[in-house]
Amino acid sequence: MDTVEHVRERLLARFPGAEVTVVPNGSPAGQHSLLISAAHALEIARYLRDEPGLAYDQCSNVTGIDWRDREVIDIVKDSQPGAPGGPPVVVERKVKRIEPGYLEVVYHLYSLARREGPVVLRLRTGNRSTAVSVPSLTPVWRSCEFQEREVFDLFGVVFTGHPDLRRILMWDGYQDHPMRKDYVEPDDYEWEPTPHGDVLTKAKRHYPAPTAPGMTNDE
Amino acid sequence: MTTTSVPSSESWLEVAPLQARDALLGLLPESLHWIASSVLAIAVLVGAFGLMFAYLTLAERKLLGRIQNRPGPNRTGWAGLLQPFADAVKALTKEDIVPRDADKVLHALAPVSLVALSLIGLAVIPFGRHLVAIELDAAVLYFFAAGAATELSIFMAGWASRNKYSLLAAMRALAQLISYEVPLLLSVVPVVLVAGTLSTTAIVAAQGGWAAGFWPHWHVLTPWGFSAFCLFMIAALAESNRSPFDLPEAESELIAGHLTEYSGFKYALFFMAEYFGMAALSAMAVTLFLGGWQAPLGWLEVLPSYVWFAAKLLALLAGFIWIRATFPRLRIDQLTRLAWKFLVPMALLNLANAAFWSLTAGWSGPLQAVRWAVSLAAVVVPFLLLSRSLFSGLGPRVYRYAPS
Amino acid sequence: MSLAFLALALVCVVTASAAMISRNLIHSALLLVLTWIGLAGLYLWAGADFVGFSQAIVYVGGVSMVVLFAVLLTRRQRDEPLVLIPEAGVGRVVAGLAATFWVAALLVPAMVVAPLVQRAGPGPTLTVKRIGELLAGPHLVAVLVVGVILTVSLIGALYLAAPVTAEDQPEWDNGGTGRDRGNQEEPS
Amino acid sequence: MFDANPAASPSARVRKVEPSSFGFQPSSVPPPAGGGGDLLEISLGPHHPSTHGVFRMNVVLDGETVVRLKPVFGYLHRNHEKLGEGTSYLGSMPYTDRLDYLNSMTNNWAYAIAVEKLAGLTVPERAEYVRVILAELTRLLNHTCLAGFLMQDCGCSGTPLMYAFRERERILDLFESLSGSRMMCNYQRFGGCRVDPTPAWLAAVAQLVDRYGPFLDEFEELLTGNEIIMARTQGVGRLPAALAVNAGVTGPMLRASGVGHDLRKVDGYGVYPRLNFRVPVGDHGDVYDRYMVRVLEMRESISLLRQALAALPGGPVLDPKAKQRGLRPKAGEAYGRIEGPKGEIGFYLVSDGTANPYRYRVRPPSFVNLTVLEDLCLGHTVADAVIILGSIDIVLGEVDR
Repeated sequence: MDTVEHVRERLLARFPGAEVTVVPNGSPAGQHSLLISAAHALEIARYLRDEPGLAYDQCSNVTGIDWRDREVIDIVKDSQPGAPGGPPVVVERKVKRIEPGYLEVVYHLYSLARREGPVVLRLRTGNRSTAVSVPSLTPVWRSCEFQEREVFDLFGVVFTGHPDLRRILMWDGYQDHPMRKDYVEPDDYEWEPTPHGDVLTKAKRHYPAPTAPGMTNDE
Repeated sequence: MTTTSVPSSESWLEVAPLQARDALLGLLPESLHWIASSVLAIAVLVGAFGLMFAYLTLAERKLLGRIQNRPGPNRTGWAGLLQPFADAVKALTKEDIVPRDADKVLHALAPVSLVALSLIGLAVIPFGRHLVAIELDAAVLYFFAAGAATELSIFMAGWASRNKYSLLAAMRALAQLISYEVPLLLSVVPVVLVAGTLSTTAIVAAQGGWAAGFWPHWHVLTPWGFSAFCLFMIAALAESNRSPFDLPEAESELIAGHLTEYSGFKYALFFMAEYFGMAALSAMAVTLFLGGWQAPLGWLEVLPSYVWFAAKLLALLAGFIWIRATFPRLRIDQLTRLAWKFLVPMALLNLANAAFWSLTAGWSGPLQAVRWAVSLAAVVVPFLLLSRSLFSGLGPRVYRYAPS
Repeated sequence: MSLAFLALALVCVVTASAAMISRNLIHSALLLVLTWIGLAGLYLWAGADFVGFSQAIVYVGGVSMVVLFAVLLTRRQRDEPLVLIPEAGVGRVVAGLAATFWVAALLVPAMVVAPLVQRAGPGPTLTVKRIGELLAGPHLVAVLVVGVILTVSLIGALYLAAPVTAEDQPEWDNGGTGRDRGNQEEPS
Repeated sequence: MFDANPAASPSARVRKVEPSSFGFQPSSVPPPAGGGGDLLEISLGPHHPSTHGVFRMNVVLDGETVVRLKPVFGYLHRNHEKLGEGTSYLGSMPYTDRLDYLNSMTNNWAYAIAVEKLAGLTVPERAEYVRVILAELTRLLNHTCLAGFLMQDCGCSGTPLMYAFRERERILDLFESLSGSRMMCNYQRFGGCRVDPTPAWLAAVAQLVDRYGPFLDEFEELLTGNEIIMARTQGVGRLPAALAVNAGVTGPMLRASGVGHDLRKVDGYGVYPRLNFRVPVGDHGDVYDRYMVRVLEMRESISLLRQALAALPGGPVLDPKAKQRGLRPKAGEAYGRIEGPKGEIGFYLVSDGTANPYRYRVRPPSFVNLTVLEDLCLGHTVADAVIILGSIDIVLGEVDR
């Protein structure tokens, strides 16, 4: 059984400049994972797949996680000059700090040849709004093709190097990413061009000019 | 129907239709007899086959149901006997939808012409000893000339619908017709060769009598005739677009193929035409190979000839239904390959076989056994060789288990 | 000239003209089929059952399919209107007149020499056997020549329609899965 | 009330993604070399007799040959995973029934395994055996249905399908008498099963197992040696082993390509290591192999059922210490997977210590197996594309989630 630390050592030996950190897992499952930097992700993935001693030839599961911005309260100890002549007084004060959230993509790798696994890889984006791209691992494992499209669709992670990055479950003209934690469900999803009271009232708010045939303003 | 006088030497059942006709015609002035007898013949044909169509749909659904462990339609009338009429009412009252961009004339013309073309072939089939609508010297040619344009109607339906599935179906229908018209006709030629005539009544008459008192002179009971019968039935399946050759309407691939854009009564007309075509080809097969209205044994002639014809016809139709319940569908390339690489060579060889049979008609005694042996070999050997090449590379496989 | 003949002739002429005028190729082809049916009717009217039914089988059942196939396979756009005569130049008119003249020069003498006469009784019925004997006897050479021509044209058609060879095979059909994505090596 | 305009929802306001290749442009299809022929673009589905649900294949045809095929899904998308984040751990159990609605028992089991890993629960031995029995019954059910549907796609007029559904009904009756529902069983619990099967129920299972072998013989006699079936399926839709592994294909489809990978052997979950069974593999990876591997798997399932019924121990079926309602696992994550009838069905759960999972992810086998659909279909005809799709064995409830 490969331990995560063992894999990490091999990766670091091969790619000295890469950042590979172990993310501990607190649950009884104890399946720790490896966080790798976007810069080396593709190389590392290729190495994991092709190195005979590792041979992680199957990427079983790809998924995203949305980690929101968190408000962290740090306790800062300041030393203020105390009473004149006396020792400085240490004052604790709480400092609010926003720890920026990020989107995380998780890959579960297995080795069919060696019957080993899983090795859990994690890739993180810079934040949740502007820096949302990570390298696509589809060139290494075809199984990522649809699953990365799904992560793109539902979380908004942009996979650079993906051959066909389109929405997959939501329709093409859709704008939002429904799996994000701050996703707000639209209230007009049941809009249809029929003159039912509530629906029509809602529809009028959204679509000022009734365009669909059969939609009358007889209420 | 020629107005000959009724022969008196036969059983009353045999001549009952003729007497009924004469009785009806007697109500009319002499000058109208010629047209009245034609109209009567058409009316009887359309009526009988219309009713048969109605109950054939029910029979097909019942039989399919039985084969598939379910009862089939059994709610309308006693044991579902009124089901065809319920279906007809439903089809008639449904909205007739024509796609906006369809070629309206062809779209409407296709089902009508298909029904008409499938029906007119029945005119030359001798349904009984005295029952044939028109007697033609070139009756066999007439039959196939009438049937030749049926796939043209299917093409019209497919093309006029302006639907991509329908268009694909139209292309398939054309390819299928070109492929299967040839073996269909080639498998008929041996019968014409041996019987020496194109008249259906003469062909049936040539199959009368028994060899050694029990072996009917039906064509199907000779080696070449059996082979030709099988080829004819395979080609007939393809001609009438029945499973396993129902590619134009392959429902798992093309939704309903050329029928996709049809609804209501036009759709029902297509169904009617399918059953008429099936019945017409089966009737022709009975006439050409199964001895027409001839009874299998002498003492069985107590039953009138048309009963025997109907029995044989229904048996063949049941065969059509059985095949539909059992076989999967071929692919279009396999369909054409079967036609060109198997049916056509078999039919050509069979023609030579029939010529041999015809030339050796005078052989008797031990030579008769030689004749049978040669003719049988001329069927079996090509069959084995051709079918092996048809299925080369295919076969059951042996599976292994992963080492654990 | 009986009523039947007139009707059949009218069908032939009208459908043939319509086939020429129609701008829809499929309609033209189907009208042409009607013309052939009319011709078969004319043969039947003349008492030539065998030729009439053969005409129907061969032309309506066979040739029409080939024509339709050719139309469907060669036309690039379903709705593209056919431009029949862009402009009537002098050269076209001259060519048309010349063609008319030659056809007339061939047909008129034939019609003069063999005028259409109404037969008193039904025509002689030819049995299949007799036709076979005639074809295999006096007209054997003609049958053979026609056979050779048909065979040659068949071979030519096969050559034209032959599947593409290995080197210009489509890119997606290169034996494996042609897409350049991920690890697609064959199992070793 | 929220601000109603969807464009104004927070995450959308922050960033809009305009990917380059929205939609499918026919003009982007490379014209096949060798000239000739118009290309015909057909949308097979979402309403089509053989797409097994609301699934669409955007197909470009040259004649009848497929030159491009793009699967389009999402018609049944209901954001199952988001629902899972909004309910408690136990509350998601009935939702898993609706994923692959043919195989609710194995979906339940995979989810239960994931939660048991996350919360560190143990399962009584009797429950493990019951789970094996139910999983193998589900496998029989799924493979029988698949074979019937596949033959329907080949053009059989319903006969194999009716035979298959007759047997399916018997298994569904068993499920109903055990769990109260035929398809939406909701039977597994964290740390065991919901109710203890009665001896009468076990006897009924034994009876069904005894008659399943003869049914398979009958079924195979009708289909396996049929020349038309062999001509239609042999050599069609070949999937090379390397591509199958790389594309994450699992289940019978992977084994038909010659890779003997079965999670029952590899992971050895439940009591499978104690039972004796073999893993059939195919050598060609075509549609026929996919069909035959499933038939052979059914025969192994029969033997597994016999062994499990014989070895079924007494005892409880549910660990009394395992908390069902109000389960709050420690913060962390777990990935649990089992060999479902369609392939590896996995659940990936992230807990933040609350009663709801922070992230609830389903790894659906049909969805991942569809990755190779275009590769399999290119160069074949429409008729082949239909049976290739049939041989992949998808259920849209699972693909779209």
